[in-house]
Amino acid sequence: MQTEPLATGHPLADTIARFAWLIPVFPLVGFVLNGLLSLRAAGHPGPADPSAGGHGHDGHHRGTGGTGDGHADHGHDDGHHAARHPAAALVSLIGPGVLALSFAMTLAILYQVWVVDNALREPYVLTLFSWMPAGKLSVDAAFQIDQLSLVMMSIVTGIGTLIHIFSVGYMQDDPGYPRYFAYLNLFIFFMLLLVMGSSYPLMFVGWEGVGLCSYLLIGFWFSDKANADAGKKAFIVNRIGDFGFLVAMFLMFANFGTLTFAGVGEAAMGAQLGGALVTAICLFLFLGATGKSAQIPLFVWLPDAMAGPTPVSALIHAATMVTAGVYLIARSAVLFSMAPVAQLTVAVVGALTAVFAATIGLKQWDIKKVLAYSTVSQLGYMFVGVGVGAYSAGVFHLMTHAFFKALLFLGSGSVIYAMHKAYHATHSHEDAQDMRNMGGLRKHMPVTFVLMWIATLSIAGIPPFSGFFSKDEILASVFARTHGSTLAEAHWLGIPGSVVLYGVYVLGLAAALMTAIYMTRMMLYTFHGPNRTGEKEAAHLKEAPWIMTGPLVVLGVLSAVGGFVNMPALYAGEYSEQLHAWLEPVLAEGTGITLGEEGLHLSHATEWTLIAIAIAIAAIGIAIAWTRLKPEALVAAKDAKAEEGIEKTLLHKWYVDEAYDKTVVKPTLGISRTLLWKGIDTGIIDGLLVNGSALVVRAVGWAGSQLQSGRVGTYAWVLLIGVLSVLSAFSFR
Amino acid sequence: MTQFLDGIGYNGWILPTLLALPLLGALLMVLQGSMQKQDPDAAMRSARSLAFGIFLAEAVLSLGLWWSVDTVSPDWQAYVDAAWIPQWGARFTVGVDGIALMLILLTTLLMPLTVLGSWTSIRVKTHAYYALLLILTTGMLGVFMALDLVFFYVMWEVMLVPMYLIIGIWGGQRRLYASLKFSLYTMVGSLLMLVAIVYLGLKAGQGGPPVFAYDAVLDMARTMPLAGSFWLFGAFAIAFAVKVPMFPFHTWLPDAHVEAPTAGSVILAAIMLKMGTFGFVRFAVPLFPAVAMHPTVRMVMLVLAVIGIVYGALVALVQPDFKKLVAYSSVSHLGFVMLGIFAMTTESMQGALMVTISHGISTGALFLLIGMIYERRHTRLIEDFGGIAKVMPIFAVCLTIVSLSSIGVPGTNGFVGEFLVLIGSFPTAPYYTIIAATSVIFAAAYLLWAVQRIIYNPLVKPENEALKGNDLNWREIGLLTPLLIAILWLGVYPRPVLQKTEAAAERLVRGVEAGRMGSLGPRPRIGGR
Amino acid sequence: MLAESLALSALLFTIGVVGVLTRRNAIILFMCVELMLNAVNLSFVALSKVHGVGGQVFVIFVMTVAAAEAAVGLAIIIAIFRHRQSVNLEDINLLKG
Amino acid sequence: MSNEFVPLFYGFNFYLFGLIAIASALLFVTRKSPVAAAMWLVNVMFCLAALYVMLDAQFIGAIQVIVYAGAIMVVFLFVVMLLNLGHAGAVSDLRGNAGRLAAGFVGLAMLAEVMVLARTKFPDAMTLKAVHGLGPVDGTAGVIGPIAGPLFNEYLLAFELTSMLLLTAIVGAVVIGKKRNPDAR
Repeated sequence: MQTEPLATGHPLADTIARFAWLIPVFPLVGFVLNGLLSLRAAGHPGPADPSAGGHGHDGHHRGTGGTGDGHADHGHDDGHHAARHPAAALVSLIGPGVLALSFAMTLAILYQVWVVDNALREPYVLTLFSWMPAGKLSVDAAFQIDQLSLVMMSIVTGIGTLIHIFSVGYMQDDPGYPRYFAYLNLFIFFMLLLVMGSSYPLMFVGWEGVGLCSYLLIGFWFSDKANADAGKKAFIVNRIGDFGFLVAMFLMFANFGTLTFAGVGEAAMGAQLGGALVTAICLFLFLGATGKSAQIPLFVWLPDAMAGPTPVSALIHAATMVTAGVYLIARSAVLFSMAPVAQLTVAVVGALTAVFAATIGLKQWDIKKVLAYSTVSQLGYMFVGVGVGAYSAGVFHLMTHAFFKALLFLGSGSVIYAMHKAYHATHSHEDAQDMRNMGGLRKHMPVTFVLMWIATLSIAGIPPFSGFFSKDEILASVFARTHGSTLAEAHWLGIPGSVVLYGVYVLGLAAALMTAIYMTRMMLYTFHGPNRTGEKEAAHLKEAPWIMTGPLVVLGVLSAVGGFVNMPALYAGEYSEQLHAWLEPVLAEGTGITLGEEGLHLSHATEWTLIAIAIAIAAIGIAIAWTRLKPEALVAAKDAKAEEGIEKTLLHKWYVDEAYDKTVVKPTLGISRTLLWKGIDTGIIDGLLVNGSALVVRAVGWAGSQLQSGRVGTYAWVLLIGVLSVLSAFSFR
Repeated sequence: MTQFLDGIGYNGWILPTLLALPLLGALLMVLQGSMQKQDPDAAMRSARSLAFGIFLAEAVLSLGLWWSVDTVSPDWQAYVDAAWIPQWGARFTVGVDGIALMLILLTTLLMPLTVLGSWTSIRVKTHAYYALLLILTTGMLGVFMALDLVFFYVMWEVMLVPMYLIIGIWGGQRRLYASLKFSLYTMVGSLLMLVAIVYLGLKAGQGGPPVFAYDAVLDMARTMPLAGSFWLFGAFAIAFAVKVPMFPFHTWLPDAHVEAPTAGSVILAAIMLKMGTFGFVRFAVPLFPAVAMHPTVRMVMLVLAVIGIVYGALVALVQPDFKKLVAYSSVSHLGFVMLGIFAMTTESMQGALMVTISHGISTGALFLLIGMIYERRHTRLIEDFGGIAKVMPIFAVCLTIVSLSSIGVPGTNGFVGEFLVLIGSFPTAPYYTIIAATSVIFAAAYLLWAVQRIIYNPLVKPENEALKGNDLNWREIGLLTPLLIAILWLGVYPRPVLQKTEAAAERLVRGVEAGRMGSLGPRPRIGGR
Repeated sequence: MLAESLALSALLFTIGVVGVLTRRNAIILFMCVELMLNAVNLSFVALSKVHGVGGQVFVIFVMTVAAAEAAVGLAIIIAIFRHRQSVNLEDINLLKG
Repeated sequence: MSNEFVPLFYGFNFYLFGLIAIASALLFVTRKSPVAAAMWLVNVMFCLAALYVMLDAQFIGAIQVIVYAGAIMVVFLFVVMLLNLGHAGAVSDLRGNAGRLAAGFVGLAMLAEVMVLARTKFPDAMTLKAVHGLGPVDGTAGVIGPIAGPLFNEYLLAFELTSMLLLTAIVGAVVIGKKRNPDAR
């Protein structure tokens, strides 16, 4: 049933890849160690008799009781600078250390694959044990090593390592320090499971696992209700997507009889192109992807997720977890290519999300919220890429986005860190994340300033930064598929596919324009213009320590040059499309179905035109923001006036949260409480049926007791009537 | 191990011993209780140690079943058959297969933990309490191993009385109401079942003395005309549906759970509800496959199962009392079991069994945790808590893990069962499965919301701040550890359990399939050794 | 004369019944019961002419029981009257639990 | 019986006493005064005694007069006088018209019932078997002997039990009827 190649026959079988299972195990070990450290310090077991009361034990607990003395305000609580965790040094070693080990291991395998490149046409499946054998179903705990999973593993472990190192600086003073690293390590474990799993169920384990860690990390400072709420919201919204993932798996198993990537891919090749089955499977998978990757309609959790510590936002909510949906679709490339309608859906939803989120990003004041909406928007881009069957383009953008968005988040983390330190030094309680309180940070944080600009230019799509190449490739792919592909011939809601693709292309350009605008706006308000932090506070603003800026520099380099791995053939000659070629064994089959036998080729003139348009749009966006926005006119948050009209609507994110609350959350709770619980349960079943029958019994009993008057006369009557009845029963038989 | 067990004739005496040991223990308990009456504290200490010792012995003894039982063999294992009431044709017949094996082990392994859970919370009439627990254990084990319908019925009723007393004497405020509701509901169902059993026994006797042996009744029942077996199936089904509980018969459960003492809730959720699903698997469905798989009957059962799943989850969402919330979540989980049974594929059947076991573990653990916090705070209302994670971090970790298991997050036991049920049910009941799958959303919603309001959020209430330094003690940690290990072990490596139950599930499915077509087909098991 | 005796017996019995149902005085009620017993005695005696002397033996038993009943019953009535100053059955509901 | 020759005088007397008995019974249940009612009941009993004699049960007729009319009814009258209930109370103890109507209806129904039952064939299990060794009374074998025989042979146990019953009744009547001394407690 499983089409996995025999481990012994595979070229990777005798190499270090055999020990690939160690890659996720390292972070798992880290999680266990850090978790134990966190608990050991957190609490001694209580008294032998809990009801005896817990007084008199407080003495043992001074300074160690809190696991996460969160602060209403992002991170560092006033009273807790002295409360640096006792095991902090050990944790600082374990946390990033295990990640570095995994990264090294990944690089070793990567090198190995590079060496045997041509031989690795088949993925290497490393089976550990049988996980869920039941009847015809057989799910193995097995890892799949191929070019795609290696790219993802490198991103996860590589960027993960950088962010872990950054966290050492950022979170050092938090009393929940070991707990933080425990969660972070656990997240990496699950993320690796997600990208390394060889079957959908195993991927689902990672899928849910990262959601869980995201839940825990968003709610890291759980003492603030808003944070705990945000974590819960993320998990539940993700669960809606998971429902789609589950149903897709049911459909696959019921129809293909297997759930491994290889098996499903093979079965999908035999399915009918555009058939109802594959379309349904793909749409349900995409529902799963919208949840995890924050697309319309399930994007609402991601902005709230910024309640977590900033490195978490960088790692989970920008670089890795949220791209899982893109990875899922790339993994199911054949499946999606067999269902053009589903592909168009993915592309349209992606494009709409890209524009929609960008509009909201235009008016946010919280620096992390800007980045959050920017992430949603960029994820939309990736979906456009994988949606039109340009899977390698989607993965390419995933990669570059991981670089520059991680950089942006960590940079903003540096800024927030500095702001916080400044406010803390002056005992002020202003919002350290509000851009209206920043301004002119260029002078105080020059390194961060430069690096952030690199990332901004990259995301805006200015050559030669990485974002330009990936974004351009996606837009070019969309344009190329407007004619001659399976997509162009399909119909989406009755609209011809080519028309839809033109629409997607235009939406993509619009999103690019707005991206350039809001990113420039963010840079202007944060780093340029006068400082609005406050006079006393400004003196305390300074660059973060090197343990934090170091990873930023690495990411800056990657953001700047990362795009060169996949330059178009148009001008790069023999260095062109290297990532594309690398991924070709995994993705070519899917892309091939969409493009047909010969593939599609744009003329050079068209390609140059498209490139010119893209650059022009980005440049216009930056120019608009640069000329129209006046950072000098801004006032600090506490003096700012409330927005009105469309600005207010944008600030409130088109009131989507409110709408969901009114149409979904409140009615569900209301129906559950009034109709189901009080109505059916207490009212009908217990009230009418249970107590009703009790009432009938009681009524009969009451009637019987009335006969029991104690008066002989009555008894005589009853007796006689009884005798009469019995006699008549005999006589009228 | 197998050889050693064979050497001591383990299979020959283990089942009667497992039944007798708790009864002897109860006797011992009563004797001990009658000897020392003065000091309730001393009585509590002696009673709980004795009970723990007996339950531990029982657990250790039963462990041998894991090796001694050949789950692939078509024979009943550890089969013992002896005369009991010859005048009625009732015999003492016990034996197990893979399914019963798992439930018996679940029972014996969970009981010592319930004693630990009652360690300090039961302070009055301790000897009587533990004696009742012991008698209850005999009843539960008897139900799982009975292969004679009268013996089964007797054991079924034996369970009822101790539980009634446990709720009624050591329960909460409205304990009398709850215990009465519990017993009335169960009795109504079991009386119908008694009628059906008597009818079947007489019919199987073919005019001679009645025969209640499972195998004989099975052969006879499968040849009955559809119209007649419909009523018999109905009688069995109502008795079991009340116990499960399925949707319209579930309202006794929240009351019983809320009012019962911790150990009572644990046993109720972890084991007694499983009597219902076990009854379906052992009696109602295999005896009358043609009725159970009749399109209309099957549709009704599936609809009720799915209603239970979604309805239980939605109602759980709005419960102010954490114990009640867990009770409604049980309704939802047990709906999965019913879905798996009536979808009738090997995968779904194994999934149903997996849910059965993992619900026992995780809901049992949840009730234990509620008991622990209740002992400290004397409230179960969710709104009374908040920020507990700050003062009781170990408790918070345990609650989080157990809740995740109950939600069905992959890597925990809850996922394996739910996933197998759903993926197994999809081919035969696709639409029901899709509706049932929505509960992954609701389950996350109600439990995470509750968990958030209990252990997260700001720590503002002074009563909760006073919990500082009163985190779980070693006894409580020791009691939760086996459960937490089981949660993770069954989530990561459920294969041993699945393997043990596979043969039984497959025979059941094939037998029902054949029985539906009118032929006799393979029976779940044939005869003893 | 069997048929006539039995008819008379039935008639007297019915009159006794009607008396029991219509009167409230406990003593008169007792007398009505005595009348009913007498009616039954009559049928016993009449039937003994056909079926043997057992009927007459039974009449002796009935009379004995009637005597005992009268003794105890009247004693009870006296006791109740002392307590309630009435022999009206409407006032007496001691049988109520 | 009906196929036997019935002498005219015998038949006349039988009907006469029967009618007197019915009339006395009706008067008995309708009298307000307990004393009057008791007197009419005594009359019924006398008539019945006569009928017993005519039915060849002379001994029963004799003890009917002695025990019923002579002893039991005297006890009744004694109680009536003891409680000073001799004259009708201000309020009749008779029930209202509805009660009387219903009682009449029940009575009629009973009579009808008896008539129907007389023509009903009962299942064998419900009919009494003839007692062995007790032949019909032939009126020539003496007055007491035919009764005494079975009474002290077949029914000896019942007879003795009856004596026990009487003894118990005597003791019970004394205990119940005794006036309690309020200071005794």
